[in-house]
Amino acid sequence: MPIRLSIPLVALALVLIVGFAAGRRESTGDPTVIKVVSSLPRSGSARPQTDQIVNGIKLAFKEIGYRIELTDPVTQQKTPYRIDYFDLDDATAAAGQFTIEQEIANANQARMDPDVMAYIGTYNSGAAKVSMPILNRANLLMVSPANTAERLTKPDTNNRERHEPGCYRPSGVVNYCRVVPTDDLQSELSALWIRDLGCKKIYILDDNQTYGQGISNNVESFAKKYGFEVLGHQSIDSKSLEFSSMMTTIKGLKPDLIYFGGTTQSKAGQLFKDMVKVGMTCPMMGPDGCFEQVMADSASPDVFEKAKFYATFGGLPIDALKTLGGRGGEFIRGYKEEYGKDPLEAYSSYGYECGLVVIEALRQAGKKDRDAIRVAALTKIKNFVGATGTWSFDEQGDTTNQTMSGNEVAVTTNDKGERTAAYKFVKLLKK
Amino acid sequence: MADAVKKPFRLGWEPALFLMLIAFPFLPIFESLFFTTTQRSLGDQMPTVFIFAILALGLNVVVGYTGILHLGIAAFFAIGAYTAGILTTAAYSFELPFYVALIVGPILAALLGLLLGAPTLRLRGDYLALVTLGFGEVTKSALTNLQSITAGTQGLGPVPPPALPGLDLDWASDYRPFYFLTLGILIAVVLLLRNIESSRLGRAWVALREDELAANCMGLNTAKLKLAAFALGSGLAGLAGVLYATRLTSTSEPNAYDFNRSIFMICCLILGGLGNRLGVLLGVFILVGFDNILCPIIDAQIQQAFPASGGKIYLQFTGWRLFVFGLALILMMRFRPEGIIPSCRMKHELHPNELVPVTVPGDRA
Amino acid sequence: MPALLTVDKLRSGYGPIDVLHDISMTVDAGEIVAMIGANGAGKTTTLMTIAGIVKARAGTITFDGQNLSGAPAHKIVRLGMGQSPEGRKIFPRLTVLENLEMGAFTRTDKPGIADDLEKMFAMFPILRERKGQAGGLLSGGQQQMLAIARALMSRPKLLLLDEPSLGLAPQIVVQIFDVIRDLNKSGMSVLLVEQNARMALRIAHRAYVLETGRVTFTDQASVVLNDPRIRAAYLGE
Amino acid sequence: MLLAVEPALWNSLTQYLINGLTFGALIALIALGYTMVYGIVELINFAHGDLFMLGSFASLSLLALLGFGGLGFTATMTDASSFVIAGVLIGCAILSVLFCAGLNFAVEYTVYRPLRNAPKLAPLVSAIGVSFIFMNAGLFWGGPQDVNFPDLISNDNLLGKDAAIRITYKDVLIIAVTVPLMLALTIFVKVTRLGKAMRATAQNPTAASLMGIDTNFVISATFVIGGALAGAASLIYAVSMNTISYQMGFQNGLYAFTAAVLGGIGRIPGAVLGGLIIGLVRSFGSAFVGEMWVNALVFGILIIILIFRPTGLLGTPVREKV
Repeated sequence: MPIRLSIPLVALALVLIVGFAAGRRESTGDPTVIKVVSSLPRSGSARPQTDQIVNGIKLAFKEIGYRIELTDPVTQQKTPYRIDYFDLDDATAAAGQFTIEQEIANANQARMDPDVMAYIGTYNSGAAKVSMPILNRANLLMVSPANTAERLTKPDTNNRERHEPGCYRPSGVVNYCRVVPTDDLQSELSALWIRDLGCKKIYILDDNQTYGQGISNNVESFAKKYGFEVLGHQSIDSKSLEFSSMMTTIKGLKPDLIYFGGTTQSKAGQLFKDMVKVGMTCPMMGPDGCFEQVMADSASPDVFEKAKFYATFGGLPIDALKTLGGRGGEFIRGYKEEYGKDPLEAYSSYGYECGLVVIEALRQAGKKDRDAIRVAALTKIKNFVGATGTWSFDEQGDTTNQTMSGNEVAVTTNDKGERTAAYKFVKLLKK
Repeated sequence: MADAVKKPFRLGWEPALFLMLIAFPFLPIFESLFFTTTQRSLGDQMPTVFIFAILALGLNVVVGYTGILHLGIAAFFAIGAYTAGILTTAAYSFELPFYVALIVGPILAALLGLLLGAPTLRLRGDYLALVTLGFGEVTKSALTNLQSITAGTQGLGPVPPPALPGLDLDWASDYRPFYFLTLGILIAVVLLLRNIESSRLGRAWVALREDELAANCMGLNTAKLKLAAFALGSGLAGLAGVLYATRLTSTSEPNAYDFNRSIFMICCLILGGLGNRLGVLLGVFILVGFDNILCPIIDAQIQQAFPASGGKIYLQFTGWRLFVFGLALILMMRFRPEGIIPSCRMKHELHPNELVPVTVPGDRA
Repeated sequence: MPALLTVDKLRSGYGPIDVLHDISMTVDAGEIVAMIGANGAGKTTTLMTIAGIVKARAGTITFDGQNLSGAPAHKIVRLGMGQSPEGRKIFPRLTVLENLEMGAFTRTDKPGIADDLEKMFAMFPILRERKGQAGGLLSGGQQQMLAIARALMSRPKLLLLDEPSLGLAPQIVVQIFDVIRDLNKSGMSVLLVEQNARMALRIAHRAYVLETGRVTFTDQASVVLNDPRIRAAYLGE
Repeated sequence: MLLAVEPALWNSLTQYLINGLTFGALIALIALGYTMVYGIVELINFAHGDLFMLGSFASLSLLALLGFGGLGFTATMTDASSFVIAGVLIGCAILSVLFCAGLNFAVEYTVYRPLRNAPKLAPLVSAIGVSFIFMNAGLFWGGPQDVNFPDLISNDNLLGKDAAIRITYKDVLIIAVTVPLMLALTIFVKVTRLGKAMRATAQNPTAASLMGIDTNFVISATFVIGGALAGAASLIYAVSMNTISYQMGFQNGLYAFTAAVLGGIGRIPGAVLGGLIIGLVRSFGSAFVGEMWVNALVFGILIIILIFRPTGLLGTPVREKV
């Protein structure tokens, strides 16, 4: 009888033989390429904003032709590199927004690829919390165009999560910086604006998420400081379909303004519509997460005529950028040339700014070395002339830029009688 | 089968697969080949596969062994993850080692399974499916809203890596410690299930699956049997949860434990082969691979080939994910409902044309 | 004159297994034909295949001059074949009246239906008493009557009856067989499947004996009734 | 005793009731599709909610075509007369009803029919697959974010501008469409020939075909009617809520499915009752427990009700198939 070997046994033997025969091979990377990755929610509802960010990043690299020559500060040796930019997605279509799992996968991918020298991201502060420690251990520079949660860089003295922000920096060094101002500034300026609008009683809602909750808690505490009353504060379920009963309750309290700490993705539009639907005419205010065209598109123009929607934004909108000096005007011209239209979302300037920061850090470091680049970004970017003005990174990686704008959704009628809603710059917010 | 006597040189697929998996980290050629072609680390993905395999095996105990359609397995997965979060993170004063969570997590999840199962397992199939679905939603809601306990959508973190006395392993950047930890636990789970399957309890489950009434008449306590399966499945899901949170170094957010996760796991079972351990592993490998490896690779390729394609969701491969999943499910059900690697039993059940049916088709008296 | 129903070399079954092997039989107009056999001999399968519920694998079925091969069940009913199936299969949540109306589903002549309803109530007075009740709440005997009445509502040329006496009290069985005989006298052909061979053979004209999916014996009912082998095997003597 | 409640609270309670009933009526309309299909083929049609979602996108696309804003358009006509709007609404209704009915028929024909005699798990899993495909189609159609549906109907209070209780044309529309539809459906199933054939097929398909009923046709018809109801619901939902998104099918479908089971799946009055209960729980729960707990509340109540009434509120205990 012939011996019949079992297939599994053959498979096992094959795997082992191939494995041992081939021996060990480590991937070392490509010495002529510097890779830059970004990790942003590319599928799901934040897509329009991240498109703008990615366009901004690409524009920054495009301007230098995706090539850079680095001069080693010690040896003065010049090495040309090609810049490869990878646009990673930290969201899944199924979830509709970033998932922690996906963000971790992206961070690990960047960490393990020896050619990756900078990581642009994240969009959501919640995502940054998981990728920061991973990239920190890898000594990889991380530049965020959109994270505003303060705890990523600033300790909270009266919170049980006392390990923040240390837990995001397990190796002890700072590798994370961001080009947007943090929520504490934004919420204080929001509170000031609310006071200036003459509102005595406000109602606060939040979307039950890291960013929204943080900022609305801050607004609540600043409310006391600036002497107006908070009638109530509750969280919503951002997957909910309608809020008319909740708005009926709030209507009964007769607030002068409703503050919503959240984003367009966490139902700012629906809340505003339901507010008007139950017959309220008081204004609503939201943070920069609501400052996007999608918000103005989320309701019919009539709704914005019945009540006002305000949004604060860390930095100036596109049309005000030109007035700031810096490279704002240059950026707008370049963007229009490249993409054939004006940058719609203000985030595009932050994307561009991140690209500039990475380029500057590479130049300052002068070599393809993660640690040198990280150090360069955090110590050499001072009085930097960028698209959003002239600013510096402090030692925690926060921008010193403190310009913020107050905006409202305004309805305009064109000559055909069609009405459109869009954000309009109202005033500059300052402490 | 006829040749019941085992020939000494024969090796089953299951041990062969696990031997290959054990050998994998010692043969870096595969890892580096994979990395150079895909920019993704296979070894880094494997612990995820192992963890989901444990979860899928837990779900398989309920769906595959007893025939209850369980649509809320993610809730028990979450219980495990959050138990790990509460017991080990610095946010609480416990700060216990990983191994305590590894024991407490499954026990808590199993208890919760009992708590949910005891009053509801007498419900008819579809109603029971909805109860499990509802429980999943309630759990997710509770995790989101009980912020003082779960930190809401931020999730609890960072979960410290498992510490082994006397061994200083690099859990963060080397995939191998986690690889062996999760693979070891997976093998233990597979051995446990293997033993249970051939035990009295396992045979009773089969009887229950095939015909509840008959099982009842044979003197089997069907309520207790179902409850046991429910508890075991929930416990395994809890075990997977503990590992998941430890692997991610965070409990992740409550949305990671939503209905989609439960359905994803069901898809793994269906694709691989319901009731078959090897099939379940294959199903998990294919779907996790699709999501975590294939989608990003193809997207990167598309992006490089067509830089102008940004903005159009249908030009992204990830945009088609649901479509691919959906089509795969439909085609599987139509042409191979027993899965890629079917268990003999399911094959018989799902191909009624090849076997004598119990009743006339369509009869529902 | 050709037979009303001709079954020729019929093969049928479930899954990989054939239950019927080359069954051939006929039912002439005005005849009661009984089919007897042990449990599992294929009696119900034969009826289900004739009615189109189970697909035939080979052979032909001709009914009233039409070839039924591959025709769906609901079309066969329209040709004039009514069936009171095994286990009665009453619609449990429809009322008795609605059950009967469902029997007349293929018909559109309202006065004729009303007329037939009256006939059914005259034939089974208990059904008139219970006409507003849900079918599922009737007793077994009442359900059997309802099933036969329901099958008759389509005014079939051929009535297929599957185990009309199963599980019923002897008195009711007698009553039901009387009805069958009366129906036949008024011109209806009947194909009767029965465990209670003695009763069936008494009212039938001809009979077929089925064993493991094959017709093993066929003759006039009186001959079958007196055949010693049949008496031994099916009549308990 | 109720009179002792102060008027402001009384007004809010009435308002919650109105909100709850209108939302509940919408859910009930979707739930009818679930319950009819379940009643006849014992299939939980997971794709039903997503069919509803696609229906609303069909309406939106028609509106965009007619220049009423919609996908990619934010401009709205300022002075369309009410006749024009009524015409547009009727056009949308016809389109969405035909679209959903046709789509549901196509899915039944291609996906579920070949699995008619397969074990129950097969069509159920296929339904999940169809749901995924629909969701993906919705994602391509409407994009990932919430989409505004033009405000075609006035939002003014019918009881006067400053009245304490608000009833709008939208609320009236919901009730004016859903209640007659539900009544018509109940009567249809009770009286008509097809309705009776549906009930017979639901109770015993074999017996039904022995009565001369073409069960395949009846099942297709049920899917068509269920789809048409989803189409009607989708337009009314979109017109009154003004927000649609590719994910809304999932959430609404989940509610509707819950409503159907809560009332006793397979029972038309049960679906209506279940829908209203969910609407009211959402409305009062939002006011008295907190908006963020609403989902937990709905499903918590579902579990509790099923523990005490294992076949739903109006479901009759049916013997398990033996």
